[in-house]
Amino acid sequence: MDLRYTDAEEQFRLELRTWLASVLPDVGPPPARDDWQARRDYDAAWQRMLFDAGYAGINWPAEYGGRGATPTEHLVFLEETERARAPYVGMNFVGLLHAGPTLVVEATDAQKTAHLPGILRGDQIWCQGFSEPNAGSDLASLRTKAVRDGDDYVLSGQKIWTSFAHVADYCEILVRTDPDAPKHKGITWLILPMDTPGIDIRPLRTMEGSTEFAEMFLDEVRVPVANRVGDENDGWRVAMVTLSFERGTAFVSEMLQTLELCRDLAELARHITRGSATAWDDQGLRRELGHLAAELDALWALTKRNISEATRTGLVGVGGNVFKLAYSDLRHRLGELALRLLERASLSLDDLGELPTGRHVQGRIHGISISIAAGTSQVQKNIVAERVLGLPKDR
Amino acid sequence: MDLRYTDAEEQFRLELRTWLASVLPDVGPPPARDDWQARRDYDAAWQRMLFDAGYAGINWPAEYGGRGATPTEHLVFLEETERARAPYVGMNFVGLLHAGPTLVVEATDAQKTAHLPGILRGDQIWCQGFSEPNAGSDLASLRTKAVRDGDDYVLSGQKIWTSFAHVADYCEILVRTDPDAPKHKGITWLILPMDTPGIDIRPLRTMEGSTEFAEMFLDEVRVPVANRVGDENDGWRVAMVTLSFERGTAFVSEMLQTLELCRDLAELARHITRGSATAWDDQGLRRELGHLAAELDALWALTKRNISEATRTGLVGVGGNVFKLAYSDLRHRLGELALRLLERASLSLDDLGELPTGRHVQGRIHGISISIAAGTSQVQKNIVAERVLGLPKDR
Amino acid sequence: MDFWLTDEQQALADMVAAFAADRFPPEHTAVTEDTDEVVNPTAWSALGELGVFSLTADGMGVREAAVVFEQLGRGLVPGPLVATWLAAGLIDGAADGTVAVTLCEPQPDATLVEHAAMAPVCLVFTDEALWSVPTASLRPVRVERPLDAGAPVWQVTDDVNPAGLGGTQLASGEEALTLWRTGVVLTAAMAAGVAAGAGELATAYAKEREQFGRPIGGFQAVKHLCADMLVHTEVARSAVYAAACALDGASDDDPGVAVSAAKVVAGEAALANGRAGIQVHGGMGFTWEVHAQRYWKRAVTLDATFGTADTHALRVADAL
Amino acid sequence: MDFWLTDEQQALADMVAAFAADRFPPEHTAVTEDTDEVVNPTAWSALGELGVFSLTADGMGVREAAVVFEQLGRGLVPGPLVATWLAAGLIDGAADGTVAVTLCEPQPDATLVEHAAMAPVCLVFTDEALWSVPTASLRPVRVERPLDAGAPVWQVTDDVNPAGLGGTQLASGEEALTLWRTGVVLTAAMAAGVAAGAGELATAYAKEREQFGRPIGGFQAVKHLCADMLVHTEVARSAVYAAACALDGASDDDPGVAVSAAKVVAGEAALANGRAGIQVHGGMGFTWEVHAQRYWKRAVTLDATFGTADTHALRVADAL
Repeated sequence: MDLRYTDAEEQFRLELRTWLASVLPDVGPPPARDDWQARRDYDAAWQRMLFDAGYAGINWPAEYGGRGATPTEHLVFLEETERARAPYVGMNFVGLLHAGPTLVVEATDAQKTAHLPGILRGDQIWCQGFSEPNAGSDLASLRTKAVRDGDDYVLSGQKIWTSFAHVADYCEILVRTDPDAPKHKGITWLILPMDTPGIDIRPLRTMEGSTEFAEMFLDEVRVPVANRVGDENDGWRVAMVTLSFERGTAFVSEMLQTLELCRDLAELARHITRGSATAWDDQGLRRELGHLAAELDALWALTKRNISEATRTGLVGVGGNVFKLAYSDLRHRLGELALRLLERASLSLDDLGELPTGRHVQGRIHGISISIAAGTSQVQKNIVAERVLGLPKDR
Repeated sequence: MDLRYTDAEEQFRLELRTWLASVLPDVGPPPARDDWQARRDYDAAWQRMLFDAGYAGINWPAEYGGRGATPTEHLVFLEETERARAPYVGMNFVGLLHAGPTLVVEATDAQKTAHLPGILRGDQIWCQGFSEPNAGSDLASLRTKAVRDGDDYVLSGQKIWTSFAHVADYCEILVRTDPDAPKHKGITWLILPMDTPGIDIRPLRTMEGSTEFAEMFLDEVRVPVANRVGDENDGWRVAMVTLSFERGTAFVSEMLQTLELCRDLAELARHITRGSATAWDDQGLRRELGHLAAELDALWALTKRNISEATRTGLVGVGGNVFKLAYSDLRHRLGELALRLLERASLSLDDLGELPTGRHVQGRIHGISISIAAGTSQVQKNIVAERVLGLPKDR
Repeated sequence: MDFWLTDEQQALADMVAAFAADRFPPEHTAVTEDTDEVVNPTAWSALGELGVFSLTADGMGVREAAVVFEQLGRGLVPGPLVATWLAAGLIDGAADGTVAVTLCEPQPDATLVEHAAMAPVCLVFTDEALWSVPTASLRPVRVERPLDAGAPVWQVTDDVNPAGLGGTQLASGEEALTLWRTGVVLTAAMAAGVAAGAGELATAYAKEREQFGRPIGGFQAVKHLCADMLVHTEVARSAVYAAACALDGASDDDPGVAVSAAKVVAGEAALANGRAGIQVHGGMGFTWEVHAQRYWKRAVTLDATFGTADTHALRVADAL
Repeated sequence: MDFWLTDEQQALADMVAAFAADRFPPEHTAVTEDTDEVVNPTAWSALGELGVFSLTADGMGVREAAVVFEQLGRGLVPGPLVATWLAAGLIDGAADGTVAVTLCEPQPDATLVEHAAMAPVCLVFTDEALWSVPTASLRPVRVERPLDAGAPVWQVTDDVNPAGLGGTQLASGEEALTLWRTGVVLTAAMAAGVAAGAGELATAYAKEREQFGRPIGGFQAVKHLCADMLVHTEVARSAVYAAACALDGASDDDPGVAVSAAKVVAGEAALANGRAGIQVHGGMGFTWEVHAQRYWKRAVTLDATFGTADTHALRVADAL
């Protein structure tokens, strides 16, 4: 049990830090949030730089062009890029962290050749077509149908929460190929080229007012059978493969940002006026923030425990679901505290002069999304209770 | 919508207050907690005084010897007796508030004559034999069996949470008379004389360390069929009758005590040392107590709304379950705050010199019992969701 | 004692609820909230014609106003409703809905005024008195992205000195204090209504939305969220009505404590239910088009108006 | 980095768990807790023989001690364990279990010393140093009804001035500070263990207890209580291990912040799980004979030792 990094890990950190220091001055600021093409170009350029320096696909196996780094090196990579304020993975997220890893394990050689290098270089942007309006927590109940017609599947249906759909090249999509089979048994995983006719993308506005996400409507969209990954009707298993690729690092960037958000909140409290003093002079508020900061420290430790477990066993056990539940709850409370601290200033999503309200109010809303996205906390608790504790299943 | 009392109500209050002032000086302090016979005598004597003054069975119909008071007068009665620190209902609780009201509605004339006057005068002490170790939240699954043998039922089984069983004269008991019927349909309500052979009473120690409650073991206990109230196998309905007798006043004494507990906590905070000041100088602690006090005020208002509804309609609607859920949660948080305030002094159930730790630590434990007794909060939420909101039943 | 809505009060509640559903249906306000004209003058006039702002002139009290504002909150009706109500009888045109009046509560770090564009007059409470100032005199600057699209805000960066801004003193002393307390309790009433509305929407959705082959309301986790929402609502409502009674003299409670308690409890209820309502809706609750999130946002707005739950909790504590 | 128990650490945990289950089974300690001799000298010696108090002498660090004390908490092992551990090497007989050592933390309103009858020596931390005093010199008076029968307390009403009470200074400066921090983290480790034990007991009960025709663990409300308990436990455990690493120099974290964070998180976890464990047990959870309530009581005791969660939270905040 040792939280110190090994010499090899420190060496990796040093090299990465040196490289980041050398290249980041030439990387400009990110484009405006709603300039999709500029964002794509920006994210792709950064991915290309990572690729050229040998940092692309940090956790991908070396034989597929990745770096084959250990989970701890992945953690170091995320720490250093965050610390240096390097660009985020951005639009490369689905390709690098979800679709790509699935292809690595499940795709044919032809499919791998067609996509893996492009993802690593930043040439191919992917999006995800899993959720549907009526298949959220119960993803396996998805209804987008794919009917075999010669060498094609013909897709019709509706997907939701498809981020970057406007500019993506490919979509990893789950479709129903056998409507009569039990729900988990009739699903197929396909590679959908986004320039196929019949795809209609509509921006999906969230409660933040942003349109990062989209709805995707499919009307008789033809996808070659050759684009199928895994067997027909075996798509549920294929989709789950990625989970084994995620080795405790999924929330590292989130955590680093939240640790900073917490420190910023303390800084903000030191400046906000309360009567004749500052909010920081309010012992109760300080104590509440201290409770949250303590839990954040604990979650950061849990993250490292999860990564250490993954290093030993290849998989994260209990800790993954535990982390998400605890983290959702913590972000909720941190967000509540931020609004209480801001009082009336919390009515603005923009900064108000020198008050960094935007960051904290948007952070509050982000906290809400965390307890919903990728399985509501209610569904997560069921998973922990049933799979980890062995309590009876819902019926 | 008016929270002021009418002239008639104020007149009732004045008369009661005058009477209390005249008699209480002659009422001694309550006996030691574990002197059961002395407690019985004390509670019976007070009940007799109430009876002689016309205040016994305040909410019972006049035709059965009660005062037939309105729910609001009942509230006034509870306010004034609490204010004057009159004795509590104590051992007369089951008879006056549960078994008696059931007899009023369901019993034969002979049964009424045999019991109602005695309950009102304090001559008959009753206990309750409903819960069993394996029938808690799911009371209807009770298993204590009663087999018909001539003019008797022969009872065998085990009851739990039977308070005052040691000194009670009668027990209102639910037994299973038809083991083959659906669980709600095979239960019968009986009057069990506590001097019947075959009853074994064992004290049940609670987490407070007290033995207010008992377990009651029944081994071939013979109860005359004439002691049956209502039809055979109709006992579940009979047991539910009391609910319609309770018209919003069930928690009035509790609430009054909690309001006082909250004020005492503020007083305590003003005296507890924290650094160079008192705990009251800690704005955060004050704010937390203020939140709880605000909710307590709201619950006191809700109590009055429930009583007003009962006055209009004869029944309390949504408000009854709502009250219990909110009150349990509030007592939980108030108790937590008390322990945080007391810090290390919370390790004592006794007062520590001038520190009234006993009251607050015991109050914390009482708070735990409230969220469990008479239906856990989990069961209460199901009731609210299903019966009030119309959500689907558990399955 | 009869702490229950009279038939007249119930009829008033029903009338306002029906009006809100008819004139400010959520689908409609969701659209207007996206424009510069969140509340159009016609709709505002209709509120005036309904008598929302002239209850006092019509012989009604704070209790009736609380009943009305609870329904306005429940219906997510936008606009500077409480300030205009307070201004009725003091500012020409407020009572009949021809002039909208807003409120400025100066704060050290950021002073935000709601609905500045539609309200030519602005109320300012000082320690001693109630003033009105021309809204324009505050030189309000529109905040581009307000949290609550139904309550757009403008920032005021100058010191707010009503006398120096050509303001008029409308009331002072006890009268001003009572008006402020009335503002507190009507804001709390709206919050109680928001709590109710969020709970009703979530409960309806829980009955209809199916996942895992059955309505999500059949799962205890969702069921208990809905039950909690009802609990919060009923507790909040009780506190609001009690405070309204205290302001109407129909109670022996201290009005100062009662209104603060109501603001605490109703504010927390609205925030909790707003949040829980989004959770019950799952991913859909995070979308703009589902109204769940609007209740939470309105809850934040109401909590930040006429004193937050935290500040009122301290007032309650000080009375212990 | 390898933040996972080594095989040796895991073996140590298993050994202590087995020992606790064997020598201090809950059924047994429940009985001894009702007597004046909560921990008999033989059992205490056995702890010493096991090496619980002599880990440092045996070349082990705070990490191993944390692993051991987590299991002692999980097994509800009674006695002044942490103080005796700290005294090992400083007080003769502490390391081998022949002398029990307790702790006195003077507080302005009520100073309570645990297990005063069995511990002839008492540690006192002052701002600058660690002292030992004869327990008798404190003139402790037994509290008739302690909250936690497994941690009986004695009240000390005199001023506690170690030098004036014939005390001996055992350590000062950095050394004393490190000992105090170790006391904090081992108390936190016990709390994490209490959180674990409460969760395990409740989960086992939820699988076995039937109501409404099926195990109560099949109801989401109970299921989610159990899931929450696991979450609290794992988070607490992580914080405790991280703090132990910091004290052992096996981390770059600030040890002061790390131990305070651990005390906050583990203390809250134990209290929450203790409480939830009673709730899962329903009415039976409120009885003396069901062990659920003992976890909660022990959680209260541990929170009140070496600084409450609230006081440590302020320390964490001050480092922000």
